[in-house]
Amino acid sequence: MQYYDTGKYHVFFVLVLIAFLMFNILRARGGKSLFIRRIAGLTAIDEAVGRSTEMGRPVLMVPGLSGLGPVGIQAVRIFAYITKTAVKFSTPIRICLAEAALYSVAQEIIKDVYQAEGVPEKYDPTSVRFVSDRQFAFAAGVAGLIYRERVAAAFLMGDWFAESLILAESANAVGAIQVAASTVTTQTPFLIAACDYVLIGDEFYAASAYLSREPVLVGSLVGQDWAKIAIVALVIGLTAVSSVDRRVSPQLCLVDENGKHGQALKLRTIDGALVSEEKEEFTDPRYPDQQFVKTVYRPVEIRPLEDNRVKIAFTEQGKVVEKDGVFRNRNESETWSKTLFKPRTPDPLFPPREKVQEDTSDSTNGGTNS
Amino acid sequence: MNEQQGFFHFSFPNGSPYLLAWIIIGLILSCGFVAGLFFVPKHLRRPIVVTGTFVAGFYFVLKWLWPTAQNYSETEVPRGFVERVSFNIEYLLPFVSNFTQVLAALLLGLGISSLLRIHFTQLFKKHRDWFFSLTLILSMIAMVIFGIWDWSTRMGPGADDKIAEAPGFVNFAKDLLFDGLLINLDAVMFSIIAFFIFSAAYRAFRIRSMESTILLTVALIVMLSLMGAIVGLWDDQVNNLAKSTGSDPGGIVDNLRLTTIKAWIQDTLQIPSIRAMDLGLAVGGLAMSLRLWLSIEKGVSN
Amino acid sequence: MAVTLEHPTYEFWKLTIGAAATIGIYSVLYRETKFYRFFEHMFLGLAAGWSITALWTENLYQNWWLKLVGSQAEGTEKAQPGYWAWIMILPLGFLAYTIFSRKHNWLSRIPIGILIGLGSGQAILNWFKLYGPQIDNSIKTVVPTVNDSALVPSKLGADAARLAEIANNVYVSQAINNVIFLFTLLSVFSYFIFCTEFKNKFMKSTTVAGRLILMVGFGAIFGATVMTRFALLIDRMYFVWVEWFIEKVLQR
Amino acid sequence: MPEELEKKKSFGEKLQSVNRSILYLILFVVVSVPLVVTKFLNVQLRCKPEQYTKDTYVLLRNLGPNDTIIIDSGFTNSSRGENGGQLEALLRMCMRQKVKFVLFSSVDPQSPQIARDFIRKLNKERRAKGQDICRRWDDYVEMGFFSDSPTMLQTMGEDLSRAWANRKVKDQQGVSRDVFSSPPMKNVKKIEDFKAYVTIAASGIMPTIVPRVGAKVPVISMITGVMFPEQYNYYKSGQLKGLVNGLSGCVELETLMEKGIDAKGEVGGKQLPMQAEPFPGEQNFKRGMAYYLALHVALGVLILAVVIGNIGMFMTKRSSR
Repeated sequence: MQYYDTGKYHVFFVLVLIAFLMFNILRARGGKSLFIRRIAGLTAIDEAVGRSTEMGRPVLMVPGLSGLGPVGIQAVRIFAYITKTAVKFSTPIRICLAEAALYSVAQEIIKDVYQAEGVPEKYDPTSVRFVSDRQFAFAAGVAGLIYRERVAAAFLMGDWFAESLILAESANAVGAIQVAASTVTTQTPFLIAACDYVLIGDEFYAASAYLSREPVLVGSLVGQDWAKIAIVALVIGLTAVSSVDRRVSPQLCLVDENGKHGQALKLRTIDGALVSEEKEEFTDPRYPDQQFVKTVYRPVEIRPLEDNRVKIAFTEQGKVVEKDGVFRNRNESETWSKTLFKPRTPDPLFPPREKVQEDTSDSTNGGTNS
Repeated sequence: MNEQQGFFHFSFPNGSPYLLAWIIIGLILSCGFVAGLFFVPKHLRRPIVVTGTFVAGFYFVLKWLWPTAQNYSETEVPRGFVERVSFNIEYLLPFVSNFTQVLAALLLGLGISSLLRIHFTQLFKKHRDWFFSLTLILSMIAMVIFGIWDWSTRMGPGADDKIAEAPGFVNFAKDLLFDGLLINLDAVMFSIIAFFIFSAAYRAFRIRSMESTILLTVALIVMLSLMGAIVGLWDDQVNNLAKSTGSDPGGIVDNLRLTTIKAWIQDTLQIPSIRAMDLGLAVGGLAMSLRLWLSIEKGVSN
Repeated sequence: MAVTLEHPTYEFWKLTIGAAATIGIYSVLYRETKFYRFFEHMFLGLAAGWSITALWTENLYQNWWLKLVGSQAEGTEKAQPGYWAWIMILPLGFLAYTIFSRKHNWLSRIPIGILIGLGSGQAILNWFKLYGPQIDNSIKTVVPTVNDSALVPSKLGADAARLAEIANNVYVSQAINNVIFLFTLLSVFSYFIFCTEFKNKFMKSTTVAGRLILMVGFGAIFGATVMTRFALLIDRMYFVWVEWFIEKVLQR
Repeated sequence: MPEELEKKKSFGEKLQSVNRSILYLILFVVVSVPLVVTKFLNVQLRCKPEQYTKDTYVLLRNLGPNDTIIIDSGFTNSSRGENGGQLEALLRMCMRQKVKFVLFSSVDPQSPQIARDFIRKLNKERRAKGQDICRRWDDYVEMGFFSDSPTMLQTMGEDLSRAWANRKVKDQQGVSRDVFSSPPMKNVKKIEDFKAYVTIAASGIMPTIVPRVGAKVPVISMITGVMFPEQYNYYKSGQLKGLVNGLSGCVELETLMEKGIDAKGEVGGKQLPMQAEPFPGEQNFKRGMAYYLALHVALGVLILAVVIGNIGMFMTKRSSR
């Protein structure tokens, strides 16, 4: 479907990004040592764990509401590293989770850490606990735990939503050191306001690579940088192109009349000259006694070709003229480029298929029951 | 259902003995298969998990890469191989989604068991918080009983309306536990954030460093622009200014409006900064998904 | 009159309980009291209970049971056949519970692996759909297309054609804004490059600028969020003071 | 903290370190009082609608009795403060214009119940006013909760008939019948036939909705202020056709319902033909306006607190110099 939704080149672009990632992962696996710059927030981990060791209070780790997915697992990977440090000083840990599936993964990973450190007997299964899968019940439970056990360090990393500030402030109230990271950009400011160290945005994904120095992770981190650079290059390149060609070559663009929907489309070249225009008198049912005049710009046909090119037929002094041009979303008020991705008009390249007889379509297709 | 002759079918009408028979057969078969897994030699374990993960992810990746015919509908016959495959991909979609939900749902028990384990130990070891653990367990049991019971009374045509007219004890109980308590507790916990935001802002918003100063200033502007009364007063001043300078309202003076300033900050600075951050995260997420799908992420599938 | 869920007396007690819960939870603002602890645990219990209930009523019943056993014709609805193959998902799901066994816990990774696979597959599928438009939208014209006026002309009183013309041209001021936009985007990006420590002065300063501009974004978010939080508090207070105290207790 | 410590502190330091519980108490009071005040003498503050709110209003106001929209109400009581007012305003518009709607939730299983309660409340009002009420099945249908919204929306976007095949809704007698046979779905065969997809939620579900149905039906997002900056991106990139920003957005909507938008796009302007008519003679200012004063006071106090904190800091700096 992507071919019609976004055009071939977009799929290609994503494939390029994936290629960058895979290439670097393989490169790192192949023993190539790659550089990662220092990440400020992460140096605080040992400090925080050390402090809670002195105070003999537990270290709290919460992945927010993250479920069993990239973010949640990433968070647990970071926690695994922290746990490793905590095990060295035999500091008690608490990991509170909001999803059952992630809970099982976390339990496995943390258990493995204790195994790897050679103290499997020290592992307390209740230190990794499922609190609730209901956002605020979760918040209430963890906040209560923070107050009761007076945690000395709190690591809040993952998918944070509204509950972020509840935990951050509660932890602050019991005087815990806090290191936070949120993949939900809307929550980052609160973590910044309430926590001691905050990993901003992408640093969260960089963390586990930075801490564990595992070739795969480091490689993929470098790959991510390549991908970002690719995106930047794309933006710069296309900006240049659009700036230039928009300046020189007149292009077609469709304008939605005073922002309303389902109205006649206006067709004009980019230098402002109208391509096709009719004056039309109309009455508004709301004001039966009045006559209004509006200019209607009505292309006869709009047929999308591939990668955002469309062929447009319209009347010019009575006769039909065809033009095709590239459409790019030039200003935010325009929304047509989205509709152009998926053709509304039946595409001549695709003649209708023959129909099957009715109601033989069900069963014979294991459990699909659509 | 015109295909009832013959023993084997994927589907049978509701309540047919064949259905029951096949359900039992299916159960036995799958249990047998699972039992077989218990005796898998060590070196084959990882491959099994990895394959499972890969195949599961492969469906969507295929859906992404495989060209899909336009306006797919079940009542049409595919033309050629490419369309046949794409038709099947489309056709499988509801099944896959259902499968995902059910499988994920079956894991909830893991979480609940962890919760119960903790609180039952507290209860039986007469831990000082045993009373609260008791509260937790009791309210949980109550909610399950009344929740399911209430739901079962609402089955069948018109049941909802009957209950609306003359609810039974169970409906009251569920309403009290759910609407009276649970919903309210949610709301309270959500609203409590206001207090925390207040203290956090008071503590953090100091003109200490460049960063905090910027944070503070922008936050103030946005807050002011949310207070309609303030905006009104401000804009009046701007209008007067515009009149006195005789410039048209669309002109340069217009940029002094509070909402305009806020809009400018949002359009020109906030959007790109947050977007860049989001795109960074997006790439990170893509990488992570890729690693997970191909099971090269440590600790999860190996 | 039959006692319905809208019966005033019942509603009064329902609201009263709600108000009590409100005070109970708020008590944590003073300190973690037994009162709070009670409501917290009740909350956790109810939430867990509801999760289990919803698991059946909202999810399994619809998505699994009805598909497994099918349904009879009802009203204008024709009967649905049952697909017995759905039973096979049970053992698969219960594999996850082998996590508690020391010997066979690897089996729990099969269902979890499948879920992970599905999740990440979907993430890849929707990646561009989600972020493509955002990239697309970051492509702005940095060269003005008209030079007749530096500012965007007033839209007031302009007819549709004029509006379209204004909308489709890039004026000098807009071009400048677009340059700032682009710079912001790039500088923030540069802050999130990890595989190199920027040595040269320009890139260093860009990175710093990136971090500062991020703060602008965060500030804006903070400002916008404060409204929500206060709105919710206001709503709670409205519940306690107006809906409960004034309307129910004082009967005003 | 102990008394003597308290005494040792300079005034500046005191300003910097006001005790938490005192702050909390202050907030509690300044929020409670204005509410009661507004309750008894209804204060109406002015408000300047933003463009995205106008877009929303224009799109919704120009719908008619033959149009059907989707209302994806995904909020629970916990965000009633913002979403509640929004839903109330939306439902009022639908009822007054006789717009049919399909009600479901792709976010939270309880949301349908909440929405139901709102409809009941509004119907009570309309009965009292002697206006005809909004009936289940005739005017709206309830699809309940879609537990796996991503895939459900995906299928909806690709083929509605497949997505909602065998979906039953209750008619007035409470008999479950095929959704496609209901009056609101009379003119609806595919997702494009809906005039709008209005989602009201407290969570960031837009990433789920937009890529799946966004290209086919105008999506309007009524959202809490928290999600606003994120969602604003989608509005700017044209993926959202309208946006209502939290409580202030709700008040803006109420203001527009009171004043309308004229041909020039001016609120309360008189230039015909109106882009969107107001609702004259109706009571348009409701929940939003009831909270508005309290919001002003609370924000004011917050700003004050921040200022005081900073003053304190400067005083200590000076004295330490």
